[in-house]
Amino acid sequence: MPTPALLLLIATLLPLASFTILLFIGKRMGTPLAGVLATLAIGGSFVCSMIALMVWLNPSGQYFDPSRQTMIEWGANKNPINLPYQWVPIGPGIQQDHPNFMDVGIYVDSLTIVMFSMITLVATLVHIFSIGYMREDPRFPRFFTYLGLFCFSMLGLVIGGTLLQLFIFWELVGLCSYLLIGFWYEKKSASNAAIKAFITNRVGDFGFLIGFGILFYHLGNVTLPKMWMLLGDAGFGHDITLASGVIFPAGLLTVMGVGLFFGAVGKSAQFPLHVWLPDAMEGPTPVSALIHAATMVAAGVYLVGRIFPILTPGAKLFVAITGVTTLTMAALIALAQTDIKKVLAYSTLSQLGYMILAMGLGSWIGGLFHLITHAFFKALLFLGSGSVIHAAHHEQELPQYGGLIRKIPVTGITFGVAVLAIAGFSIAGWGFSGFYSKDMILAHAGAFGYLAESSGKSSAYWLFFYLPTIIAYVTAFYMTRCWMLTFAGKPRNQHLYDHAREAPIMWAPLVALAVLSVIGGKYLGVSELLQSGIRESTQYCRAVVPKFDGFGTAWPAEATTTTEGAEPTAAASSDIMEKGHELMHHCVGWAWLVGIGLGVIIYWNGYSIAGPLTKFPPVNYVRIWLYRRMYFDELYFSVFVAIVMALSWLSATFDKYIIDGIVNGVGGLVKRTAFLAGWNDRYVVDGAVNGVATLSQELGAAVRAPQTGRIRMYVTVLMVAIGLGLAGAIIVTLSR
Amino acid sequence: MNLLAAAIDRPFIPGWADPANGLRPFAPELWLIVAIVAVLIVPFFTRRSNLACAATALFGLIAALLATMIVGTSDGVVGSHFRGLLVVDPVTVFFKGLLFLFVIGIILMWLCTTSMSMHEGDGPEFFTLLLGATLGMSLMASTSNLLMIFMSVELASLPSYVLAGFRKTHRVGAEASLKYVLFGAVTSSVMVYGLSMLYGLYGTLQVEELAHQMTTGSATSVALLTVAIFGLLIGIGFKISAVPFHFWCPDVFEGASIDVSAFLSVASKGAGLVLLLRILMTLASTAHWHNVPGISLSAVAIVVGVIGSITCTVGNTAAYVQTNIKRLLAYSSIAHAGYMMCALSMLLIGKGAESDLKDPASVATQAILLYLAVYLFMNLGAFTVAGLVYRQTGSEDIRDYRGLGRRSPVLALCMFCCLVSLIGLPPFAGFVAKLNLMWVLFRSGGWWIALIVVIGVNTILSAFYYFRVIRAMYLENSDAPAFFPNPLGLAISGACSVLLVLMLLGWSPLGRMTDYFSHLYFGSATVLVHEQPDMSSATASR
Amino acid sequence: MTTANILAIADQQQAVAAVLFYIFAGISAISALGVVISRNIVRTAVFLLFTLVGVAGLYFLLNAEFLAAVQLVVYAGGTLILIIFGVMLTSKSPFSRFEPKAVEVVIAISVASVIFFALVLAITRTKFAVNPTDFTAYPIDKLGQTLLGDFLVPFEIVSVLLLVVMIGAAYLAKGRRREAD
Amino acid sequence: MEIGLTHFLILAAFLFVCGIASIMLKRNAIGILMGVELILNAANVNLVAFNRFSYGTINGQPVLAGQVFAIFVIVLAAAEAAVALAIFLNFYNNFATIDVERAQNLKG
Repeated sequence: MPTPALLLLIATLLPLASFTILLFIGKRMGTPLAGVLATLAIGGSFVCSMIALMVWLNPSGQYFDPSRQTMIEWGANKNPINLPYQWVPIGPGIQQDHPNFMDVGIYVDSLTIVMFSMITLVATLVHIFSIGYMREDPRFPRFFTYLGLFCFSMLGLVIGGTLLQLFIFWELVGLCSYLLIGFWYEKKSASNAAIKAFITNRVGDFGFLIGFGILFYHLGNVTLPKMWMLLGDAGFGHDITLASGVIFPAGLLTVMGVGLFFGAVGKSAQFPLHVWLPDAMEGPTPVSALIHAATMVAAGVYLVGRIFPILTPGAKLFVAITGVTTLTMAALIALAQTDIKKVLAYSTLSQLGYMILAMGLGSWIGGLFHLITHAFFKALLFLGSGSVIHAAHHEQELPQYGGLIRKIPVTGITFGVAVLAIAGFSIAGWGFSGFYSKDMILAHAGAFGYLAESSGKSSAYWLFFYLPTIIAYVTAFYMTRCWMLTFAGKPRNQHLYDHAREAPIMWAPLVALAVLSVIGGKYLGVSELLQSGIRESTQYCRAVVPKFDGFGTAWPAEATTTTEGAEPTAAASSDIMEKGHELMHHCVGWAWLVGIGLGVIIYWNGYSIAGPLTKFPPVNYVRIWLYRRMYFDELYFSVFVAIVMALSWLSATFDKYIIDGIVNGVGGLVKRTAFLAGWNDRYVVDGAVNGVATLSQELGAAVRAPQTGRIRMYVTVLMVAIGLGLAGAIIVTLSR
Repeated sequence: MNLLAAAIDRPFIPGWADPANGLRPFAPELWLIVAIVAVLIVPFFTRRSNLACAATALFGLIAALLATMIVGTSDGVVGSHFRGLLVVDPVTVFFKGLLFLFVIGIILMWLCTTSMSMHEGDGPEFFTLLLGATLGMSLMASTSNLLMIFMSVELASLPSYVLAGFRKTHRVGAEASLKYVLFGAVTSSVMVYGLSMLYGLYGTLQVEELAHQMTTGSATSVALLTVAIFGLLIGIGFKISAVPFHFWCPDVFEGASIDVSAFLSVASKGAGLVLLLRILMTLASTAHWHNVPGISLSAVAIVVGVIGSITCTVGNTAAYVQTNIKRLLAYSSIAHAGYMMCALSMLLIGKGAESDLKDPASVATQAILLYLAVYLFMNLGAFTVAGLVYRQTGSEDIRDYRGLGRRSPVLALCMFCCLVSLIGLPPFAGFVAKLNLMWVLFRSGGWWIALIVVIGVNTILSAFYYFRVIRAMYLENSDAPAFFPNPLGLAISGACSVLLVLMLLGWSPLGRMTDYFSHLYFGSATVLVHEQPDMSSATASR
Repeated sequence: MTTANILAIADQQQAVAAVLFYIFAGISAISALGVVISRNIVRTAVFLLFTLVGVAGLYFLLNAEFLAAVQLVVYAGGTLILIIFGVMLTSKSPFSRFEPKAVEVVIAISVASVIFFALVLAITRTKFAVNPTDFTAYPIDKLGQTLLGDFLVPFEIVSVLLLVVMIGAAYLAKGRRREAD
Repeated sequence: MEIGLTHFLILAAFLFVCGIASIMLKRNAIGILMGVELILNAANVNLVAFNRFSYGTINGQPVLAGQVFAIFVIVLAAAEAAVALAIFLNFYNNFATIDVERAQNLKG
């Protein structure tokens, strides 16, 4: 096994080892030790990943190319490591020479390496932070047990070489997320949030399974590069004829792509399955930083990155629409939230929307680049908010804060750095990390607009550029609002202010992440590595399919066949990219300044300006609408209630008329409906979780209606079934 | 070694070497009968009769298991014996092996749960009944003669009725056995009526002959044939507890002691499924079905598939509000039987018709065998934990599982593994089994896709109620004291959990084994129409 | 004898057979109806006895003398006695009469009549194989040979079944054990 | 009119239906058992009648499969009745009644 793959495998297994150890003797190890062990394990993973990165960049161990007198180019002429293993024979017989196997495997390219480095780095920092943050929690060892399992699953997801593995680890990270959201299960809201996350993700997974099923049906469980090779032409939107002669219709390809993408919609909390992520903030804050900001929710983007070559134009359009909807909606909702973690949660949604949008528009590098930079500054924001919450004795409401910069300066400053990073701070072409990645996405969006225009598409395609542009301003504004309300102004809760103080062990991760947030865009070479990732994968595929250009198909321009051996790019021709970049520069060049300036002015002194402003009725209505998260939860709940009502009406009818005979009349039915109506009133705002639970419960009541415990009822139902069956069958067969 | 093997596969009479006509193929059954008699005699020589009987029964079952392995793998025993009344084929051998293994597990489970509360002196009766029912089930799996079907179903049922009410002073036990016997008597009598019609239509009791007559003989009434098949389905549906013949199942499982519930949950249903499998297979494998006027196999397939999907839906939804763990597991077992029935419906697809698979029946058989094997372990594990908790707390209420993760972590972990496996989530073999099943349905295409959707939705539904138990164990607190469970019970449930993980990792050997058996059964290799696409020849149409 | 004579005798025999059939069928059908209708469990048992006897008569008509004897000895003589014994053991006066509800009666009658008409329809529309055999031409030992030849396996298994069932029934019926034991 | 197979089958169908009706109507467990016996008798009449009228001989040799089946059904009916009555007795010991309507502790 090649060295990088081996190192990454070790990095994956280390957290599993810590999980296993902690599972059995974690409680005996006690409060600091369990955390230290877990941190050492994930730290080991980080070291392994870094060594793997070094080896990957330069197998020879030399960083200087003496022949050309230059530093060796990033990722030049690498071959991805693709190691498939036959795991399960499916279907065909043992006597066959070559049975159809369900493959598992390891696939390592630059993207894998980048993801590993990012995940292990953020996870290590979060582990260190958690040792301080969770110190007083009685279930301290269990927390680290779960974290270990999570890290293992997340790394396993990234290293997996087939979609099947992706799905397996996908479910595992979902399970960890469920366990960690519900970590403080004594809180009803926490355990409800956990269930909500679980259910919502199942919906997404169902879509994923459908897509997976279609893929599976046509190709079997193939490794990632094989999948790209076989379906690499999906971007053209034609039917694809497989080697076996089976035609894979374009429409089905689109359905498959959308289905697979639905998994990402669930995990990355995209519209319309976004409702779980804000509630997931009920979990401990380090968990929010690690899972619900930096890694797991970004797994959706990673997935789209992996299936990118097999997305048809239709599927890409769907992806882009989802992304743009989410980023707009979430940013608006974030404007009105008062809980510091909710603000960050919606900001996460919005940034994920950007990544998904980038994927949909064909900017593979942009989306994944933003994933990495976002992981740094959003983890920083969450850890910062954790520090604030820790200092404020678990008070999370912005109106209770104010002026905290004087008490917790390190947190305040690092948080400020993160705000600048997410706002896209830049001067003279140099900026914090968020600037580079977001600009790349927006520039591509601009180029996309021009391309759409030139290929005669509707002008609505320009929305993919203008909405994110506007939201760039909004982002800077709401993040500034969050910072100002927390750290600036006069203390609004004197008691809280007096007792606030920082824990030193939490500084190190904050500072480290702050540094990464500053330099992550330009100096770590992330985008170069990603660029080389495309090149590697493309070259690997071209060894078999000479015309492969799965990562580079520009759309919505009409499909053009690429020439053999052309340099693969993620974008269209360079002049259109230039035009897009120029347009972006005009539109959002100073967005960070406008947003931050406006935020600073309005929230200069707490709510003194913003308060009266929102009293103005139209603004207030909008504020309430946004504050209540556009009523999505209520909408979903009403739909559930409608279904439940219909079902219970059916079951009541069944119960009353068929089972008990007509004897009891409609009284019971009326009573039941009335009861349900009352129930509806009482619980209608209690979240969609209850809805699902009740749905199953009512369904259960319906099917259990005959299970009255009366043997004669059983026999009667049986006999009626026999009678109907017999009579029906006989009549049908006789009438032929 | 050879001597031992000879002793086991030719019990008590030397010289039964003739594999074609001798009793040798039925050495496992003979060992069971020996054990039944021995269990009745042993108490006269010992004072601790319960334990002695358990040991005797264990010995008999182990001998039967070994005999199954030896006889089943030797040449020349496959085929029908005793004028077609009993058959030995790979599916039978596989199922018998599973069954005996499972009953051994049940007896071990009995030792650490119910045996403590059983009166000294009741052991002989208990084990006579248990072994008798086991004998019935193993015969159910190895016959395709109408009379023998009836006999073996009765032999499996009658002792089970008594077992359900074995705790005589328990009111729920008495009620459970009353419901069981009434329901069973009604369904079996209707079945006999149906069988008599089958005999009347074709004049034979052999299912193969019958299938042959159906397709080649003179056209008789399809209406009466429907009646007859209906009757047969009712009798077997009762054993499988398919909707609407499932009513007894939750009540009996709740009322019976936990080892009996566990026994019925796998053994009885498995035997019914294998019986149904053989009948459907025999019907389907007879050629020229399109010659039969007015009735098509696909209609029967649709009926089986629809019953299967209704069964799993009913099982899963009804389980949702249960508070009694045994009742919950009862509904869950209904659901799992439903999943397997869904795959059974595939047996009836004609070769190559509307399907990508050249031999869907063999693939479906493989999926069912694998599911059964995995299901056995997850159910045994879950029931054992439930039994241990019952012994400790005297309660079967899910509320008494609160805080189990703290009170008895290893036990809770075993339960967790089994439940997650029952849902069908990845780290456990339940995932393998379900995925395999769904995959088979998927490959067969056509309206079987709808069954996949049903199974998928059901998997989501089932997650809710299994998670209720998990949630109670890990996310809720209680003041109940911590306890250390019986080590034997812990060993059983732990072994089941570990096996579930190993089966996932060893998916390949497991798949190969079941594949091997199903192929032996069908006597030929099957080839998938879709070959693994070749890397070098991928082309795209423009 | 002339052929006309033989025919006449055959006719006569057929007429006798028809009369006997209607008598036995009437007995069993009417008493089966009685089983359904009767409210008193003891009376129900008596009706069942008549049904069983009627069916035994039908077996005679069908040349199944051995079966008829078995029916009378095992069924009417054994099983029914067992049932009546059960009735005696369990019927202490107030519980021996249970009235069904009107709704239940309606459902039962409708289900029963639907099934009956469906069955009759199916039976009358079916052409069964015709190969009447006069079993009086064969001695009864044929039956014994079949039982111990073709059907040896079920014959043996039934012995195990009866053993197991006997043990089980005896266990349950041997009286309630005191909780204190 | 000559008495043929159909007559016996219709009588059996009638017995079958009576059995079903009494199973549905009786609240006494023993009554339900009697209904079951009726159905078994119906099946037996079918079997014997088929044997007599349709499948009595093959190649001139008598074949008694139907009758033998009927004998086994009778034996099994007796066994079933024994088990069922023991269970009823056990139920009676626990509940002091054999009204099946009283067996309602297990439900849902």
